[in-house]
Amino acid sequence: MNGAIERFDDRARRRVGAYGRTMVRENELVRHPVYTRVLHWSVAIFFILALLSGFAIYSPWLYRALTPLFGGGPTTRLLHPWFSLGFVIFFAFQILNWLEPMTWTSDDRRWMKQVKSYVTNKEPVEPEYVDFFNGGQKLYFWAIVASAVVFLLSGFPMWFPKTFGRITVDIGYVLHDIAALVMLVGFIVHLYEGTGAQPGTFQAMTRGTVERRWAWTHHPAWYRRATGRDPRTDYEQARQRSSRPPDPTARTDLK
Amino acid sequence: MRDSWQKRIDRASELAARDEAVRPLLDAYGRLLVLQRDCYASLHAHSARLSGALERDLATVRACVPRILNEIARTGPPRLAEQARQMIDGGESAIDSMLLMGWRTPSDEHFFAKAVLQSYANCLATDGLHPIDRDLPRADNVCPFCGGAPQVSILHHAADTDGGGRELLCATCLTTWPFRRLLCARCGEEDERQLGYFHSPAYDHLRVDACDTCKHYLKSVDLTRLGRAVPIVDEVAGAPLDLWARERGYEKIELNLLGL
Amino acid sequence: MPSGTLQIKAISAHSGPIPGQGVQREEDVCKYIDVTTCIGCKACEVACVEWNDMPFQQTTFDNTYQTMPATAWNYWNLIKFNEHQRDDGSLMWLMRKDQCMHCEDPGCLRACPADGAIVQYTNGIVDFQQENCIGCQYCVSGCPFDIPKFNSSTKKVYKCTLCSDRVGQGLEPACIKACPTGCLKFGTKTDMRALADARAQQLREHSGFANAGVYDPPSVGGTHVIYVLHDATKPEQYGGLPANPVIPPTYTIWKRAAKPIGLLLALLAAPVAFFHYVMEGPKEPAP
Amino acid sequence: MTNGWIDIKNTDMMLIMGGNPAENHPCGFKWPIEAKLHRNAKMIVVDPRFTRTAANADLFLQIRAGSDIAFLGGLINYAIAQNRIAHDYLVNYTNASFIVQEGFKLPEDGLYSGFDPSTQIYNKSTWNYEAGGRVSAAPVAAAGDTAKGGGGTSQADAPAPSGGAPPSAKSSQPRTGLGYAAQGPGGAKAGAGGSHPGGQAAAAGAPPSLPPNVAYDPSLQHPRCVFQLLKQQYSRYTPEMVERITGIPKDQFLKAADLFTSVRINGDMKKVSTIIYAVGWTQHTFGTQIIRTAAMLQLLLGNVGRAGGGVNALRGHSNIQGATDLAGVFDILPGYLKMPNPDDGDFATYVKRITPTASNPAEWQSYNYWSNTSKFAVSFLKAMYGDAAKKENDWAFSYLPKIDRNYAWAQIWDDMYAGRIKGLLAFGMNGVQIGPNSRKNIDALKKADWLVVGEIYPDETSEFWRAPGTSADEMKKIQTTVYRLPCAGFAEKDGTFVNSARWLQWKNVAVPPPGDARLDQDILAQIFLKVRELYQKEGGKFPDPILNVRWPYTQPDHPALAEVAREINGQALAEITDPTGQGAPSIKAGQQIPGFAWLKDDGTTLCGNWLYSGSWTEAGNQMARRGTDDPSGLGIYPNWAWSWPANRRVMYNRASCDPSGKPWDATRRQIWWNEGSGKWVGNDVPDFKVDSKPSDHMGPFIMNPEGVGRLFAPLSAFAEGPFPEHYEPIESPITNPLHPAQSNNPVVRKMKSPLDKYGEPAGGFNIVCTTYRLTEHYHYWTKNNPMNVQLVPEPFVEIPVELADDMGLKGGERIKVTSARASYVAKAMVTRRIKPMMIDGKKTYQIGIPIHWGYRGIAEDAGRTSLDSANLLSPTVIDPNAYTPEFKGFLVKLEKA
Amino acid sequence: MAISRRTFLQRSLAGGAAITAFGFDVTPIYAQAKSLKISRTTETRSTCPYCSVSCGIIIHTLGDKAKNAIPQVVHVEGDPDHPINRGTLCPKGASLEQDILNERRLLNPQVRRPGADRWEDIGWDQAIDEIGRWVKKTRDATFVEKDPRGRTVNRCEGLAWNGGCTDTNEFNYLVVKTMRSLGVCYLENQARV
Repeated sequence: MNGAIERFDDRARRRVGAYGRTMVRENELVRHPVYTRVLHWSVAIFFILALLSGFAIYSPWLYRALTPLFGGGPTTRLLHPWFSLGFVIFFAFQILNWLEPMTWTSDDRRWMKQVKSYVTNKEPVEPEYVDFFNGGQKLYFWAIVASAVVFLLSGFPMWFPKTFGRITVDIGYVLHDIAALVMLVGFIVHLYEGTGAQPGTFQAMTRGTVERRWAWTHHPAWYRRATGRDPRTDYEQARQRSSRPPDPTARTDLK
Repeated sequence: MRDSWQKRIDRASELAARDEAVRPLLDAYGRLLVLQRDCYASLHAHSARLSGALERDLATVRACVPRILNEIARTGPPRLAEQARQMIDGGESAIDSMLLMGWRTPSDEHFFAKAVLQSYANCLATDGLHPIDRDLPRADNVCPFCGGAPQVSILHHAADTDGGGRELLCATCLTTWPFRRLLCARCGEEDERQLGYFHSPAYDHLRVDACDTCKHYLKSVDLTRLGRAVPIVDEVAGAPLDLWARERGYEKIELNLLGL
Repeated sequence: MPSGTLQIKAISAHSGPIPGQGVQREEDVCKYIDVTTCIGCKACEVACVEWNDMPFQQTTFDNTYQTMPATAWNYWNLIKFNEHQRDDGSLMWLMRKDQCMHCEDPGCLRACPADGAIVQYTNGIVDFQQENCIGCQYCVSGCPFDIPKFNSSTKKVYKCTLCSDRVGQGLEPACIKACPTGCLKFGTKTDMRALADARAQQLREHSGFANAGVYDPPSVGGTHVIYVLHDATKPEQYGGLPANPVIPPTYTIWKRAAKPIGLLLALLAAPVAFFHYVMEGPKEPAP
Repeated sequence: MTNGWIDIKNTDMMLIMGGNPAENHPCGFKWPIEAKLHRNAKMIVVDPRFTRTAANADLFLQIRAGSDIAFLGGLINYAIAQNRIAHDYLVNYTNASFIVQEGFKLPEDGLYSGFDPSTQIYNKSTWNYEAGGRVSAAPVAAAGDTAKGGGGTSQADAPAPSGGAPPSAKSSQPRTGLGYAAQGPGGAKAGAGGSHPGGQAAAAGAPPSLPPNVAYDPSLQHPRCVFQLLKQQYSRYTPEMVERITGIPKDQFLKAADLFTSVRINGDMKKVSTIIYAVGWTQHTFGTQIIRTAAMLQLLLGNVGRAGGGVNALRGHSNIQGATDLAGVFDILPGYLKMPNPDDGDFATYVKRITPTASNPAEWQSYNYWSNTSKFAVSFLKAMYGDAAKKENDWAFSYLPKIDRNYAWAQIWDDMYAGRIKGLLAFGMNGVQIGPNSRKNIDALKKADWLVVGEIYPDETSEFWRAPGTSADEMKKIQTTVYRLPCAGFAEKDGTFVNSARWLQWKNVAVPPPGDARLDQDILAQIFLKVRELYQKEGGKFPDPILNVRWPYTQPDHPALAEVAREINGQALAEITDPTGQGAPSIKAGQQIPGFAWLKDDGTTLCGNWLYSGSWTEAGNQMARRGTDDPSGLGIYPNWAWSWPANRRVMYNRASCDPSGKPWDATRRQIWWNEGSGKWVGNDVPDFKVDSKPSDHMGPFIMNPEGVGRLFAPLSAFAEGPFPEHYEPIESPITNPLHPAQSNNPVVRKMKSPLDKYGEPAGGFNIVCTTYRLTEHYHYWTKNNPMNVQLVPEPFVEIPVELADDMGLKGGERIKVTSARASYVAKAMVTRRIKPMMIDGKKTYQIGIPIHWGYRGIAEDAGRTSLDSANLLSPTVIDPNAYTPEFKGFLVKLEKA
Repeated sequence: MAISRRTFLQRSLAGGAAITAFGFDVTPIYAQAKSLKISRTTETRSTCPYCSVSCGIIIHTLGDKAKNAIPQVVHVEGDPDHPINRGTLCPKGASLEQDILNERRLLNPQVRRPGADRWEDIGWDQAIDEIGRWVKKTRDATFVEKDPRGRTVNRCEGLAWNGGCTDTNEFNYLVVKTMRSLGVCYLENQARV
């Protein structure tokens, strides 16, 4: 099974990769190939459309602000399930694509235990065992997967109430909304993490590359796998090369 | 019943705002209604003094008149203003004889009498005092309370099984009494071929109920089409229909307070 | 009869003040249906179809006198015929005129996500404004009486308007006017309720219906269509009239409380992120 | 109706039986509801089905179709046993105290005295009163015993001296429902010697007549007084017997009996109850007698003549009442004058035969209004033949056809099927659909030479030649020429309808007929004038009546109905003076007469229908009056339209007062005796001689020669007996438990054509079937109207759940109903509203079929139905008094289709 | 003080300024009155043709009788003055307009000839002529002046009349007049069944 998925993914990566390219500069590593990026942004676009159209219907506060984007209430309502369907389809490919790197490991459990130090930026670099994705990213990913399933299952009854009957619709209504909220929280965190919180990350999804520094900082284990070098060593070397080494104690003082 | 006067006033201003052509007429009528309301209010406040015999009630009724005369003298059309001034000059006796004549030999051509007596008779009606010195002939087509002629006809639906149909609204006391459909309110003609109503989409809830036997008409306010119409006011607002009916050679059973 | 133009009391999915609210006080209207004197003649059905200009449709025999199984998007008024066996073995043939109940607390309006698609007037009428309807059919699930009906070709939902157009002109609804036995009446809620209570009392005292009563369910805040029933303790036997109609808790609890709170909580992630940035700063690639 | 629609609101108790007003008279049903709401009146509904009327009832009982007499007889028994009867009313206003001749025998064995089994006709000579004035109770053996073995001596069935009595009248012509109507079929039949198809004419000889001074016992104790006989007759109708026959469990019957008679607890007269019925009673082979039983019950309880009381027939159509008043049926002339019979050699003989003489105790008085018959008859002939009707030529009496047999509805089809009738004119009458036994009617039409149909929609009768199942070859063989003439709808014609309450209401023309359609009266006039022209030109058989018909209409080929209405009212042909001597101005020649009291038998008046005299006077068209005043609040509306007779709204209203002239109930004052003016006065027009003092003891039932209501209907008033007896329908699931040897009505005979087959339980026909209409449809008319078709789109058969379960049938599946005559296929409506019944210990099912579909109509043309007519199933067999076919309660079997 | 109504009328007819009897200016209204589209409706009282309750109805027809136009039914309502139905109608009565204006109505005389499988149109004159001849032929062929016992009976047993439930009294009376004069005995009506 896994092999089949892997073969499919490989084929997809090759095929899509052939239509694009990834410019790798000096001191950079390829993090997300073209296929992943295309998938990500397709998912993102449909997600945002579904989010906006969905939230237009979700709350009266947003109804008047958001429905005009889609040409009024009825079209908003009409488009929302189609947007969602788009999201689900692309996201399904993404799942296949990332099934392997997103697999939960004991390292992730370790990571989760130390999540406080991650949040507070206690260490300048991540623990050595953090691979392509850290525990937080995986958590987010699987939360989205779960939500998407809930969305799908609860969305269809709401789309075709006659077929599914009233109770299903009623329950679906609540589940759909809970899933939406989970996604919204995750989405906000994801946005932040992918932009402001970790400079250099955004580029991973746009140009597809990251600086080596970025890699040994955030995903040391992946760095090791990708370059065959020891991330810690490279970090220390770089730190010494640097004229003004970071001074974590100073920050601590500010607190 | 002060409420009903207020309703009339409100309806007049509502309709005036809507129709430019009729606005001056309705504005004038609205001002008259205010005067009538106040007159009604003062009579009603002193209803203990009223007897139902105008002759005995003159002192109370007369008190309302100067304000109306002054207002008409000031704002009325020239001819009425002139008459108002004459009556002011004539003093109490002129006013009394005007009122008594309007009471005993009613005519839709006595403007001042009609204006004042509407308030008076309406007050009698709401206070349950029967008119005493107004010995008018009884008939189906005159008001069973005061003997007045009908001003306007009203069509309404049965609220339950015991009501509905047509009513006539008295031009004097403004009360209503049931009156059959398909019957001329003036000559009693029942032959449907002689009767008929004229209707314009411009006034969906108004009809001109005409009789080809006596060549008279009165307007009907169809509350089954517009339940919140105020018949006596909407009647005035339908003035174009009056002009149209007159052009066709029909005469109105009873002119309204604006002489139309 | 209550009259006057329609004042809006509540609007579906509407934020902010309601236009014109409080300008005019208006009495609640109410349709009175005495089920115990209804003869199921369907004159009200004809009147409804005619007044609302609804197209003819072919119906089919369905083992009942009922014109069709349920109200339809283009058939808002339906007499429901129900054979009911009483405990003593005797039969009752219950005929109930089914239509929108015009709840004081309308589930449809509560469920509706579209601004202005459902309005409730101060006189109590709940009216659908199809131009604002987005066809999501949440109202269908929100209604405890299964009244709103979806038209799949126009993608809108329709239901009885209590002839709001007529009532707005000071008239009674078309069905009322048509009733030959007088089992339908229309007036203020107070008057109709008093009439209904008196009739129910008469049924209890003189007709041997110990449980006769008025159907005006408090669980939806009362309705602007009330029934006099032979047995008010078992409204279900009148063609599925719920004893305790409730707007599904999904709408009440979720939409009223959990939903806004949830949204606030979710959106809280944004300031948290912001303050994280402010307080902890970005994690730059090191060095 | 003896009373009226609105009057129902005045009642305290309703027995609705044999009718379904909520469905068939919805707007009239508001008045029963009104009584319930405002008087707490109770409603008992007895019907084979749980109808929409039953849904509003306080008590519903499911009865087997055709067992109504047993139920009503049981009520009579109960009322007498519980002493819930109106004693003073009985003694003074009915013939309860009259003594019946010795030799009269009650039908313990199913037969009254005088039956001749070979002819199936009764010799009714023992069905008479004894003469002799007041007697006290004598210890004589009861009539039933004394009469044993006694038969009449007279061989002839004599013409009755009197027509029906008020209550009996109702029964004798159920479609008319009223005393006046009694003159109708009862009379004609009597004239025909009680004969039936193939029956013999009456033999010559002095017919028995009612005695002038009747023997009576006001104590009601005499064993042969009517009351004691009545008591004896219905003592057999015990609750147990009622249960066996009707299927109504004893406890339920007792509940109903207790409730219905509760208005007369201890004889208190304040309350009043009404009985409301329709064709559920008339359409039986004993229909007239069902109605008569109801009338007797009402007399027993003192409910006739009173506001909120009476026996109220709800006619099924807008002008059935008028059609009967105006003799649209074979056996009468307008105003319920009897048709002449061949023995009426001259006018005098005719009048003598049809004019009753008073028959009452000598101390009492009888108005005997029918004593004026000669005036009505001469005026009618003057209206028919004008100047050609002279005293010298017996008022052209010879112009009228003389009849001595049955020419009624079912006979038309039988005789046409036998090839005797060559041509038929049918105007607004869909004979194929109406049946009974529609197949026979279709086949009968194939044998006619010509058919003229006047209709507004394409109907089954005009298209009988392409009825379903007719092959192209068969069609070629049908030699009937059919003309289909487009007629005018109701809105296109003026004229009057008479409603159930006897109100004549004029309507006006709203629109002209569409297309090339013509007014019915124009078509009739044009056909007639064409025939007259042909007779003028070519001569022919006895052209005199045709050539001499008075046809005075301004436009002869377009007779104005207003002119006709004026003629019906009556006009003076010479100056006549006030016949009452009260000094009213005299009437000049050519003027309208003010009422039937002014009619003359000297040829100075003409009148199309004496009953309608007063409907269009010199004061104008009274039928168009629109006065909405109701001063009494009783719903009399004296100035709205015009009601026959003489604008009376409640008939026999003298009976609303006690013998001293005071209303039984002071809150419902209709009329009363005013001592000061020496007159009867009140809110209604007194149905009485206005100056007859209470002490004169004149009977309130002025149309009866006795002056009182008939509990016992003497002589030839009814074909099968003076008291009604329960007989089984011709097709019945059981034999009569009362007298198995005489199960059916003894004077009913079955038709003999090859298409007249009758089913028996032994032949597998063991389900009772009844037919009816629905609220949403009107006969065979609204199937052309999209709205009504939408409301009820398809034909169906109502079937009890238990029966459906037995058959493994589900609602909506197709079912085939088969009678001895034909099959009918429609969808099944499986319902709990018809329950299986225990009839004489046998589990019996009933089913019901609405009649509204045929082979032309919106649904039919769209192919959504089986194209069957419900009346394919019904049998051709008729009530011997009213000739109405037995549409209710015949036998069928069922199978899945 | 009294002002003649004529004053007003003349002025308005003369055009220009128009004032009411009391001198109120109605010139602008006058212009409006001229532009009104006005139709004449006649209300006709009738009686519902269905059951025997005899509900009063009012039929509204459009069409100026002065112009000899064919009236058009525009509305049918229950007559509120009628004491029995008080303005209400049942579902059949409520759809009477569909009965008056029904596309299934018969519009032309038709005849089905012997052996034919279809209707053919026929003119009124010819139809009446043919029917008249049928009636005479049948009557002459079957008329009985004396019965076998020699009694005068003057009856025609070869043709029958079926009258309908909605025939008016006056029509029924004409039926009696004509049919009895023809000697018809088989004279029956819905009243029987």
